[in-house]
Amino acid sequence: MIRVLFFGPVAERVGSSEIQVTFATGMRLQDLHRQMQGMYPAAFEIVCFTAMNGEHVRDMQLPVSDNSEVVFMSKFSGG
Amino acid sequence: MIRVLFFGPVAERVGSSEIQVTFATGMRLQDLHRQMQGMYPAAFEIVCFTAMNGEHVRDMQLPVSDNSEVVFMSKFSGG
Amino acid sequence: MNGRTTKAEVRIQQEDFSQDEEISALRASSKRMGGIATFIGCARDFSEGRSVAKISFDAYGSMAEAEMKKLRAEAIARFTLLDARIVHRVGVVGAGEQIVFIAAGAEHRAPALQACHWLIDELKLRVPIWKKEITPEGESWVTSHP
Amino acid sequence: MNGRTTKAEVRIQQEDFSQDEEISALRASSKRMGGIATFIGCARDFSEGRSVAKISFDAYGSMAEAEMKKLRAEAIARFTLLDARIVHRVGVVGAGEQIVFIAAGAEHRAPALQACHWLIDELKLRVPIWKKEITPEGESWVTSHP
Repeated sequence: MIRVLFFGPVAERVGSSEIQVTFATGMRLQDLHRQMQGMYPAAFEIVCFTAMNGEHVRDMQLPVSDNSEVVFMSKFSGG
Repeated sequence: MIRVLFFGPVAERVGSSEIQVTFATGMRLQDLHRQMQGMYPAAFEIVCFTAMNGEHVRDMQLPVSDNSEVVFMSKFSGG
Repeated sequence: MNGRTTKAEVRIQQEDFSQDEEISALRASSKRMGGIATFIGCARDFSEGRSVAKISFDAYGSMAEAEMKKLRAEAIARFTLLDARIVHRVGVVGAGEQIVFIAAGAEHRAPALQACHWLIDELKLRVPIWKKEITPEGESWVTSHP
Repeated sequence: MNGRTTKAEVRIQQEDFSQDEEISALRASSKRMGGIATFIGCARDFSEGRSVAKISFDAYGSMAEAEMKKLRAEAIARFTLLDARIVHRVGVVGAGEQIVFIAAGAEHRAPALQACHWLIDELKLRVPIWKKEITPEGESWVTSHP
Protein backbone atom coordinates (compact mmCIF):
# COMPACT_ATOMS: atom_id res chain seq x y z
CA MET A 1 0.00 0.00 0.00
CA ILE A 2 1.09 3.56 -0.77
CA ARG A 3 -0.24 6.34 1.48
CA VAL A 4 -0.95 9.43 -0.63
CA LEU A 5 -1.46 12.62 1.40
CA PHE A 6 -2.99 15.95 0.40
CA PHE A 7 -2.85 19.28 2.24
CA GLY A 8 -4.43 22.73 2.04
CA PRO A 9 -5.89 23.68 -1.35
CA VAL A 10 -5.08 20.28 -2.91
CA ALA A 11 -6.86 18.41 -0.09
CA GLU A 12 -9.85 20.71 -0.55
CA ARG A 13 -10.06 19.94 -4.28
CA VAL A 14 -9.53 16.20 -3.74
CA GLY A 15 -12.11 16.22 -0.97
CA SER A 16 -9.85 14.14 1.25
CA SER A 17 -6.50 14.44 2.99
CA GLU A 18 -5.37 10.83 2.57
CA ILE A 19 -5.98 7.96 0.21
CA GLN A 20 -4.50 4.46 -0.05
CA VAL A 21 -3.18 3.24 -3.39
CA THR A 22 -2.33 -0.41 -4.09
CA PHE A 23 1.38 -0.92 -4.68
CA ALA A 24 2.42 -2.41 -8.05
CA THR A 25 5.89 -3.76 -8.85
CA GLY A 26 7.96 -1.37 -10.98
CA MET A 27 5.76 1.60 -10.05
CA ARG A 28 7.37 5.02 -10.60
CA LEU A 29 6.34 8.39 -9.15
CA GLN A 30 5.14 9.51 -12.57
CA ASP A 31 2.79 6.51 -12.77
CA LEU A 32 1.27 7.41 -9.42
CA HIS A 33 1.03 11.06 -10.46
CA ARG A 34 -0.72 10.14 -13.72
CA GLN A 35 -3.17 7.85 -11.91
CA MET A 36 -4.03 10.53 -9.30
CA GLN A 37 -4.29 13.24 -11.97
CA GLY A 38 -6.86 11.13 -13.81
CA MET A 39 -8.93 10.77 -10.63
CA TYR A 40 -8.60 14.39 -9.39
CA PRO A 41 -7.92 16.64 -12.40
CA ALA A 42 -8.95 19.91 -10.66
CA ALA A 43 -6.64 19.23 -7.71
CA PHE A 44 -3.70 18.39 -9.97
CA GLU A 45 -4.04 21.71 -11.84
CA ILE A 46 -2.36 23.32 -8.81
CA VAL A 47 0.07 20.52 -7.85
CA CYS A 48 3.65 21.62 -8.38
CA PHE A 49 5.78 19.75 -5.82
CA THR A 50 6.07 16.09 -4.87
CA ALA A 51 7.51 14.64 -1.68
CA MET A 52 8.26 10.99 -0.93
CA ASN A 53 8.83 9.85 2.65
CA GLY A 54 9.20 13.46 3.78
CA GLU A 55 11.77 14.55 1.18
CA HIS A 56 11.34 16.85 -1.82
CA VAL A 57 11.58 14.82 -5.06
CA ARG A 58 12.42 16.41 -8.40
CA ASP A 59 12.95 13.24 -10.48
CA MET A 60 9.52 11.76 -11.22
CA GLN A 61 11.21 8.65 -12.73
CA LEU A 62 12.07 7.57 -9.18
CA PRO A 63 10.65 4.13 -8.25
CA VAL A 64 8.08 4.01 -5.47
CA SER A 65 8.62 1.34 -2.82
CA ASP A 66 5.80 -0.35 -0.97
CA ASN A 67 4.59 1.43 2.20
CA SER A 68 5.87 4.79 0.98
CA GLU A 69 4.24 8.10 1.90
CA VAL A 70 3.79 10.29 -1.19
CA VAL A 71 2.50 13.87 -1.09
CA PHE A 72 1.41 15.96 -4.07
CA MET A 73 1.58 19.61 -3.05
CA SER A 74 0.63 23.04 -4.38
CA LYS A 75 2.88 26.10 -3.98
CA PHE A 76 3.56 26.81 -0.30
CA SER A 77 2.14 29.91 1.39
CA GLY A 78 3.46 29.73 4.93
CA GLY A 79 5.09 32.57 6.86
CA MET B 1 29.08 82.72 27.95
CA ILE B 2 29.45 79.64 25.72
CA ARG B 3 28.87 76.21 27.30
CA VAL B 4 31.32 73.71 25.85
CA LEU B 5 30.45 70.07 26.59
CA PHE B 6 32.57 66.94 26.34
CA PHE B 7 31.46 63.29 26.41
CA GLY B 8 33.00 59.85 26.64
CA PRO B 9 36.67 59.59 25.61
CA VAL B 10 36.97 63.36 24.96
CA ALA B 11 35.64 64.21 28.43
CA GLU B 12 38.10 61.73 29.93
CA ARG B 13 41.06 63.38 28.15
CA VAL B 14 39.84 66.90 29.01
CA GLY B 15 39.27 65.83 32.61
CA SER B 16 35.89 67.56 32.63
CA SER B 17 32.52 67.27 30.96
CA GLU B 18 31.70 70.98 30.76
CA ILE B 19 33.57 74.26 30.64
CA GLN B 20 32.43 77.86 30.24
CA VAL B 21 34.10 80.05 27.62
CA THR B 22 33.67 83.83 27.50
CA PHE B 23 31.80 84.96 24.42
CA ALA B 24 33.59 87.40 22.09
CA THR B 25 31.91 89.34 19.26
CA GLY B 26 32.62 87.86 15.83
CA MET B 27 33.60 84.48 17.29
CA ARG B 28 33.46 81.55 14.84
CA LEU B 29 33.38 77.82 15.59
CA GLN B 30 36.94 77.46 14.27
CA ASP B 31 38.17 80.09 16.78
CA LEU B 32 36.58 78.17 19.63
CA HIS B 33 37.97 74.88 18.27
CA ARG B 34 41.52 76.37 18.04
CA GLN B 35 41.30 77.78 21.56
CA MET B 36 40.11 74.44 23.02
CA GLN B 37 42.68 72.50 21.00
CA GLY B 38 45.46 74.64 22.51
CA MET B 39 44.17 73.91 26.02
CA TYR B 40 43.46 70.17 25.53
CA PRO B 41 45.67 68.88 22.71
CA ALA B 42 45.36 65.18 23.67
CA ALA B 43 41.55 65.38 23.71
CA PHE B 44 41.41 67.13 20.35
CA GLU B 45 43.49 64.39 18.69
CA ILE B 46 40.30 62.29 18.70
CA VAL B 47 37.72 65.05 18.07
CA CYS B 48 36.05 64.60 14.68
CA PHE B 49 32.53 66.03 14.96
CA THR B 50 31.15 69.33 16.25
CA ALA B 51 27.59 70.09 17.32
CA MET B 52 26.10 73.50 18.11
CA ASN B 53 22.82 73.74 19.99
CA GLY B 54 22.14 70.05 19.41
CA GLU B 55 22.74 69.99 15.64
CA HIS B 56 25.63 68.50 13.67
CA VAL B 57 27.77 71.30 12.17
CA ARG B 58 30.05 70.74 9.21
CA ASP B 59 30.97 74.38 8.42
CA MET B 60 33.48 75.55 11.05
CA GLN B 61 33.24 79.12 9.69
CA LEU B 62 29.81 79.38 11.33
CA PRO B 63 29.53 82.26 13.85
CA VAL B 64 28.90 81.33 17.48
CA SER B 65 26.18 83.28 19.25
CA ASP B 66 26.27 84.05 22.95
CA ASN B 67 24.73 81.38 25.23
CA SER B 68 25.31 78.64 22.66
CA GLU B 69 26.02 75.02 23.60
CA VAL B 70 28.96 73.65 21.62
CA VAL B 71 30.11 70.03 21.75
CA PHE B 72 33.36 68.64 20.35
CA MET B 73 32.92 64.90 19.85
CA SER B 74 34.96 61.82 18.96
CA LYS B 75 33.67 59.09 16.64
CA PHE B 76 30.46 57.57 18.05
CA SER B 77 30.38 53.98 19.32
CA GLY B 78 26.76 53.42 20.36
CA GLY B 79 24.63 50.43 19.43
CA MET C 1 23.09 24.79 30.28
CA ASN C 2 21.74 27.10 33.01
CA GLY C 3 19.25 24.62 34.41
CA ARG C 4 16.16 26.16 32.83
CA THR C 5 14.14 24.04 30.44
CA THR C 6 13.73 25.89 27.19
CA LYS C 7 11.55 25.04 24.21
CA ALA C 8 12.98 23.47 21.04
CA GLU C 9 14.80 25.79 18.60
CA VAL C 10 12.45 24.80 15.77
CA ARG C 11 8.74 24.32 16.40
CA ILE C 12 5.31 24.14 14.77
CA GLN C 13 2.58 24.94 17.28
CA GLN C 14 -0.98 26.20 17.61
CA GLU C 15 -0.34 28.59 20.50
CA ASP C 16 1.16 32.08 20.31
CA PHE C 17 4.82 32.66 21.19
CA SER C 18 6.68 35.19 23.33
CA GLN C 19 9.64 37.10 21.85
CA ASP C 20 11.10 37.63 25.31
CA GLU C 21 11.11 33.89 25.92
CA GLU C 22 12.59 33.07 22.49
CA ILE C 23 15.26 35.78 22.68
CA SER C 24 16.25 34.75 26.17
CA ALA C 25 16.62 31.11 25.02
CA LEU C 26 18.67 32.30 22.03
CA ARG C 27 20.93 34.49 24.17
CA ALA C 28 21.50 31.68 26.67
CA SER C 29 23.45 29.81 23.99
CA SER C 30 26.39 32.25 23.98
CA LYS C 31 27.66 35.42 25.64
CA ARG C 32 29.63 36.19 22.45
CA MET C 33 26.37 37.17 20.72
CA GLY C 34 26.64 40.85 19.77
CA GLY C 35 23.72 41.03 17.33
CA ILE C 36 20.29 39.39 17.21
CA ALA C 37 17.93 39.93 14.27
CA THR C 38 14.35 38.77 14.41
CA PHE C 39 11.43 38.66 12.01
CA ILE C 40 7.80 38.32 13.01
CA GLY C 41 5.12 37.68 10.41
CA CYS C 42 1.62 38.83 11.40
CA ALA C 43 -1.86 38.21 10.03
CA ARG C 44 -2.93 41.39 8.22
CA ASP C 45 -6.58 42.45 8.40
CA PHE C 46 -6.55 43.34 4.69
CA SER C 47 -5.20 41.48 1.65
CA GLU C 48 -5.64 42.20 -2.06
CA GLY C 49 -8.54 44.56 -1.50
CA ARG C 50 -10.53 42.34 0.87
CA SER C 51 -10.75 42.50 4.65
CA VAL C 52 -9.48 39.34 6.35
CA ALA C 53 -10.89 38.25 9.71
CA LYS C 54 -8.76 35.14 10.30
CA ILE C 55 -6.15 32.97 8.64
CA SER C 56 -6.20 29.20 8.86
CA PHE C 57 -2.99 27.20 8.34
CA ASP C 58 -2.58 23.64 7.14
CA ALA C 59 0.86 22.00 7.30
CA TYR C 60 2.54 18.76 6.30
CA GLY C 61 3.79 18.76 9.88
CA SER C 62 6.59 16.19 9.89
CA MET C 63 8.15 17.48 6.67
CA ALA C 64 7.63 21.15 7.61
CA GLU C 65 9.50 20.63 10.88
CA ALA C 66 12.27 18.68 9.12
CA GLU C 67 12.65 21.44 6.48
CA MET C 68 12.74 24.13 9.19
CA LYS C 69 15.50 22.19 11.00
CA LYS C 70 17.48 21.96 7.74
CA LEU C 71 17.00 25.70 7.16
CA ARG C 72 18.27 26.47 10.67
CA ALA C 73 21.37 24.30 10.19
CA GLU C 74 22.05 25.80 6.74
CA ALA C 75 21.72 29.37 8.06
CA ILE C 76 24.04 28.64 11.00
CA ALA C 77 26.71 27.29 8.62
CA ARG C 78 26.22 29.86 5.86
CA PHE C 79 26.21 33.00 8.05
CA THR C 80 28.37 31.68 10.95
CA LEU C 81 25.56 32.16 13.43
CA LEU C 82 25.91 31.36 17.12
CA ASP C 83 22.27 30.22 17.21
CA ALA C 84 18.92 30.50 15.42
CA ARG C 85 15.27 29.76 16.21
CA ILE C 86 12.17 29.28 14.03
CA VAL C 87 8.56 29.02 15.29
CA HIS C 88 5.53 28.72 12.99
CA ARG C 89 1.95 28.61 14.14
CA VAL C 90 -0.74 26.41 12.58
CA GLY C 91 -4.50 26.29 13.08
CA VAL C 92 -6.53 29.50 13.12
CA VAL C 93 -4.86 32.88 13.70
CA GLY C 94 -6.92 36.08 14.07
CA ALA C 95 -6.20 39.36 12.21
CA GLY C 96 -3.30 41.18 13.85
CA GLU C 97 -1.96 38.03 15.53
CA GLN C 98 1.54 36.61 15.15
CA ILE C 99 2.17 33.77 12.68
CA VAL C 100 5.89 33.13 12.40
CA PHE C 101 9.00 34.00 14.39
CA ILE C 102 12.61 33.85 13.24
CA ALA C 103 15.66 34.83 15.26
CA ALA C 104 19.32 34.75 14.24
CA GLY C 105 22.18 35.55 16.64
CA ALA C 106 25.79 36.20 15.61
CA GLU C 107 28.91 37.89 16.96
CA HIS C 108 28.23 40.94 14.79
CA ARG C 109 25.12 42.53 13.35
CA ALA C 110 25.48 42.08 9.57
CA PRO C 111 25.41 38.24 9.48
CA ALA C 112 22.50 38.18 11.96
CA LEU C 113 20.44 40.58 9.82
CA GLN C 114 21.31 38.81 6.54
CA ALA C 115 20.54 35.37 7.99
CA CYS C 116 17.15 36.52 9.29
CA HIS C 117 16.17 37.86 5.86
CA TRP C 118 17.41 34.69 4.14
CA LEU C 119 15.57 32.43 6.60
CA ILE C 120 12.14 33.99 6.10
CA ASP C 121 12.57 34.05 2.29
CA GLU C 122 13.64 30.38 2.21
CA LEU C 123 10.95 29.32 4.70
CA LYS C 124 8.28 30.66 2.34
CA LEU C 125 9.81 28.72 -0.58
CA ARG C 126 10.66 25.43 1.10
CA VAL C 127 8.38 24.70 4.04
CA PRO C 128 5.11 22.85 3.27
CA ILE C 129 2.57 25.11 4.98
CA TRP C 130 -0.53 26.60 3.34
CA LYS C 131 -2.67 29.54 4.42
CA LYS C 132 -6.36 30.13 3.85
CA GLU C 133 -7.81 33.62 4.30
CA ILE C 134 -11.18 33.75 6.00
CA THR C 135 -13.07 36.89 4.95
CA PRO C 136 -16.67 38.02 5.57
CA GLU C 137 -17.37 36.95 1.94
CA GLY C 138 -15.89 33.47 2.26
CA GLU C 139 -12.66 31.52 2.41
CA SER C 140 -9.81 31.19 -0.07
CA TRP C 141 -6.40 29.53 -0.15
CA VAL C 142 -3.44 31.84 -0.81
CA THR C 143 -1.16 30.76 -3.63
CA SER C 144 1.13 33.76 -4.28
CA HIS C 145 4.24 34.90 -2.38
CA PRO C 146 3.82 38.64 -1.70
CA MET D 1 -5.62 54.29 20.74
CA ASN D 2 -6.65 51.22 22.72
CA GLY D 3 -6.53 52.94 26.12
CA ARG D 4 -3.22 51.42 27.24
CA THR D 5 -0.41 53.81 28.04
CA THR D 6 2.61 52.80 26.02
CA LYS D 7 6.15 54.07 26.23
CA ALA D 8 7.58 56.57 23.72
CA GLU D 9 8.66 55.19 20.32
CA VAL D 10 12.20 56.56 20.78
CA ARG D 11 13.92 56.37 24.17
CA ILE D 12 17.27 56.52 25.95
CA GLN D 13 17.09 54.78 29.31
CA GLN D 14 19.16 53.03 31.96
CA GLU D 15 16.81 50.10 32.51
CA ASP D 16 16.47 47.00 30.34
CA PHE D 17 13.61 46.68 27.83
CA SER D 18 11.11 43.94 26.95
CA GLN D 19 10.71 42.86 23.31
CA ASP D 20 7.17 41.66 24.01
CA GLU D 21 6.21 45.11 25.30
CA GLU D 22 7.88 46.95 22.40
CA ILE D 23 6.45 44.64 19.74
CA SER D 24 2.99 44.86 21.22
CA ALA D 25 3.20 48.69 21.20
CA LEU D 26 4.42 48.57 17.59
CA ARG D 27 1.65 46.20 16.49
CA ALA D 28 -1.01 48.34 18.20
CA SER D 29 -0.34 51.06 15.61
CA SER D 30 -1.84 49.09 12.69
CA LYS D 31 -3.51 45.78 11.84
CA ARG D 32 -2.12 46.09 8.31
CA MET D 33 1.35 45.19 9.61
CA GLY D 34 2.38 41.94 7.92
CA GLY D 35 6.11 42.01 8.75
CA ILE D 36 8.09 43.19 11.77
CA ALA D 37 11.89 43.12 11.79
CA THR D 38 13.84 43.76 14.96
CA PHE D 39 17.48 44.10 15.88
CA ILE D 40 18.89 43.69 19.38
CA GLY D 41 22.48 44.64 20.14
CA CYS D 42 23.99 42.83 23.15
CA ALA D 43 27.12 43.34 25.24
CA ARG D 44 29.58 40.61 24.25
CA ASP D 45 31.82 39.08 26.92
CA PHE D 46 34.78 39.15 24.54
CA SER D 47 36.10 41.88 22.21
CA GLU D 48 39.35 42.07 20.25
CA GLY D 49 40.99 39.31 22.23
CA ARG D 50 40.08 40.56 25.71
CA SER D 51 37.30 39.43 28.00
CA VAL D 52 34.81 42.17 28.79
CA ALA D 53 32.92 42.20 32.09
CA LYS D 54 30.77 45.29 31.55
CA ILE D 55 30.19 48.14 29.13
CA SER D 56 29.59 51.69 30.26
CA PHE D 57 27.77 54.16 27.97
CA ASP D 58 28.00 57.93 27.88
CA ALA D 59 25.57 59.89 25.71
CA TYR D 60 24.91 63.46 24.67
CA GLY D 61 21.36 62.72 25.74
CA SER D 62 19.30 65.55 24.22
CA MET D 63 21.03 65.33 20.83
CA ALA D 64 21.07 61.52 20.84
CA GLU D 65 17.31 61.43 21.37
CA ALA D 66 16.73 64.09 18.69
CA GLU D 67 18.90 62.17 16.19
CA MET D 68 17.07 58.92 16.98
CA LYS D 69 13.73 60.68 16.36
CA LYS D 70 15.02 61.97 13.01
CA LEU D 71 16.23 58.46 12.10
CA ARG D 72 12.81 57.00 12.91
CA ALA D 73 11.02 59.61 10.76
CA GLU D 74 13.48 59.12 7.89
CA ALA D 75 13.10 55.33 8.00
CA ILE D 76 9.29 55.56 8.04
CA ALA D 77 9.35 57.81 4.95
CA ARG D 78 12.11 55.98 3.09
CA PHE D 79 10.81 52.41 3.55
CA THR D 80 7.06 53.22 3.87
CA LEU D 81 6.90 51.75 7.34
CA LEU D 82 3.71 51.64 9.38
CA ASP D 83 5.71 52.25 12.57
CA ALA D 84 9.21 52.01 14.08
CA ARG D 85 10.74 52.05 17.57
CA ILE D 86 14.28 52.66 18.86
CA VAL D 87 15.47 52.14 22.46
CA HIS D 88 19.10 52.61 23.58
CA ARG D 89 20.38 51.97 27.09
CA VAL D 90 22.97 54.13 28.85
CA GLY D 91 24.87 53.63 32.10
CA VAL D 92 26.49 50.29 32.89
CA VAL D 93 25.44 47.12 31.05
CA GLY D 94 26.80 43.69 32.04
CA ALA D 95 28.23 41.13 29.59
CA GLY D 96 25.38 39.34 27.79
CA GLU D 97 22.86 42.09 28.52
CA GLN D 98 20.85 44.00 25.93
CA ILE D 99 22.03 47.43 24.74
CA VAL D 100 19.89 48.59 21.84
CA PHE D 101 16.53 47.64 20.33
CA ILE D 102 15.20 48.55 16.90
CA ALA D 103 11.87 47.48 15.43
CA ALA D 104 10.41 48.28 12.01
CA GLY D 105 6.89 47.27 10.95
CA ALA D 106 5.56 47.35 7.38
CA GLU D 107 2.81 45.78 5.29
CA HIS D 108 5.30 43.33 3.79
CA ARG D 109 8.53 41.79 4.99
CA ALA D 110 11.21 43.24 2.67
CA PRO D 111 10.82 46.92 3.66
CA ALA D 112 10.66 45.99 7.36
CA LEU D 113 13.90 43.96 7.12
CA GLN D 114 15.70 46.60 5.03
CA ALA D 115 14.62 49.44 7.33
CA CYS D 116 15.83 47.57 10.41
CA HIS D 117 19.27 47.03 8.88
CA TRP D 118 19.46 50.68 7.74
CA LEU D 119 18.39 51.98 11.16
CA ILE D 120 21.08 50.17 13.15
CA ASP D 121 23.78 51.14 10.63
CA GLU D 122 22.73 54.81 10.69
CA LEU D 123 22.31 54.84 14.47
CA LYS D 124 25.95 53.82 14.87
CA LEU D 125 27.06 56.61 12.52
CA ARG D 126 24.82 59.46 13.66
CA VAL D 127 23.83 59.11 17.30
CA PRO D 128 26.22 60.66 19.88
CA ILE D 129 26.73 57.73 22.25
CA TRP D 130 30.09 56.31 23.34
CA LYS D 131 30.93 52.93 24.88
CA LYS D 132 33.71 52.06 27.28
CA GLU D 133 34.67 48.40 27.77
CA ILE D 134 35.43 47.42 31.35
CA THR D 135 37.80 44.44 31.42
CA PRO D 136 39.66 42.72 34.28
CA GLU D 137 42.78 44.57 33.04
CA GLY D 138 41.20 48.02 32.95
CA GLU D 139 38.85 50.26 31.00
CA SER D 140 39.01 51.58 27.46
CA TRP D 141 36.76 53.63 25.17
CA VAL D 142 35.77 51.97 21.91
CA THR D 143 36.43 53.99 18.79
CA SER D 144 35.89 51.58 15.87
CA HIS D 145 32.62 50.43 14.26
CA PRO D 146 32.81 46.63 14.03
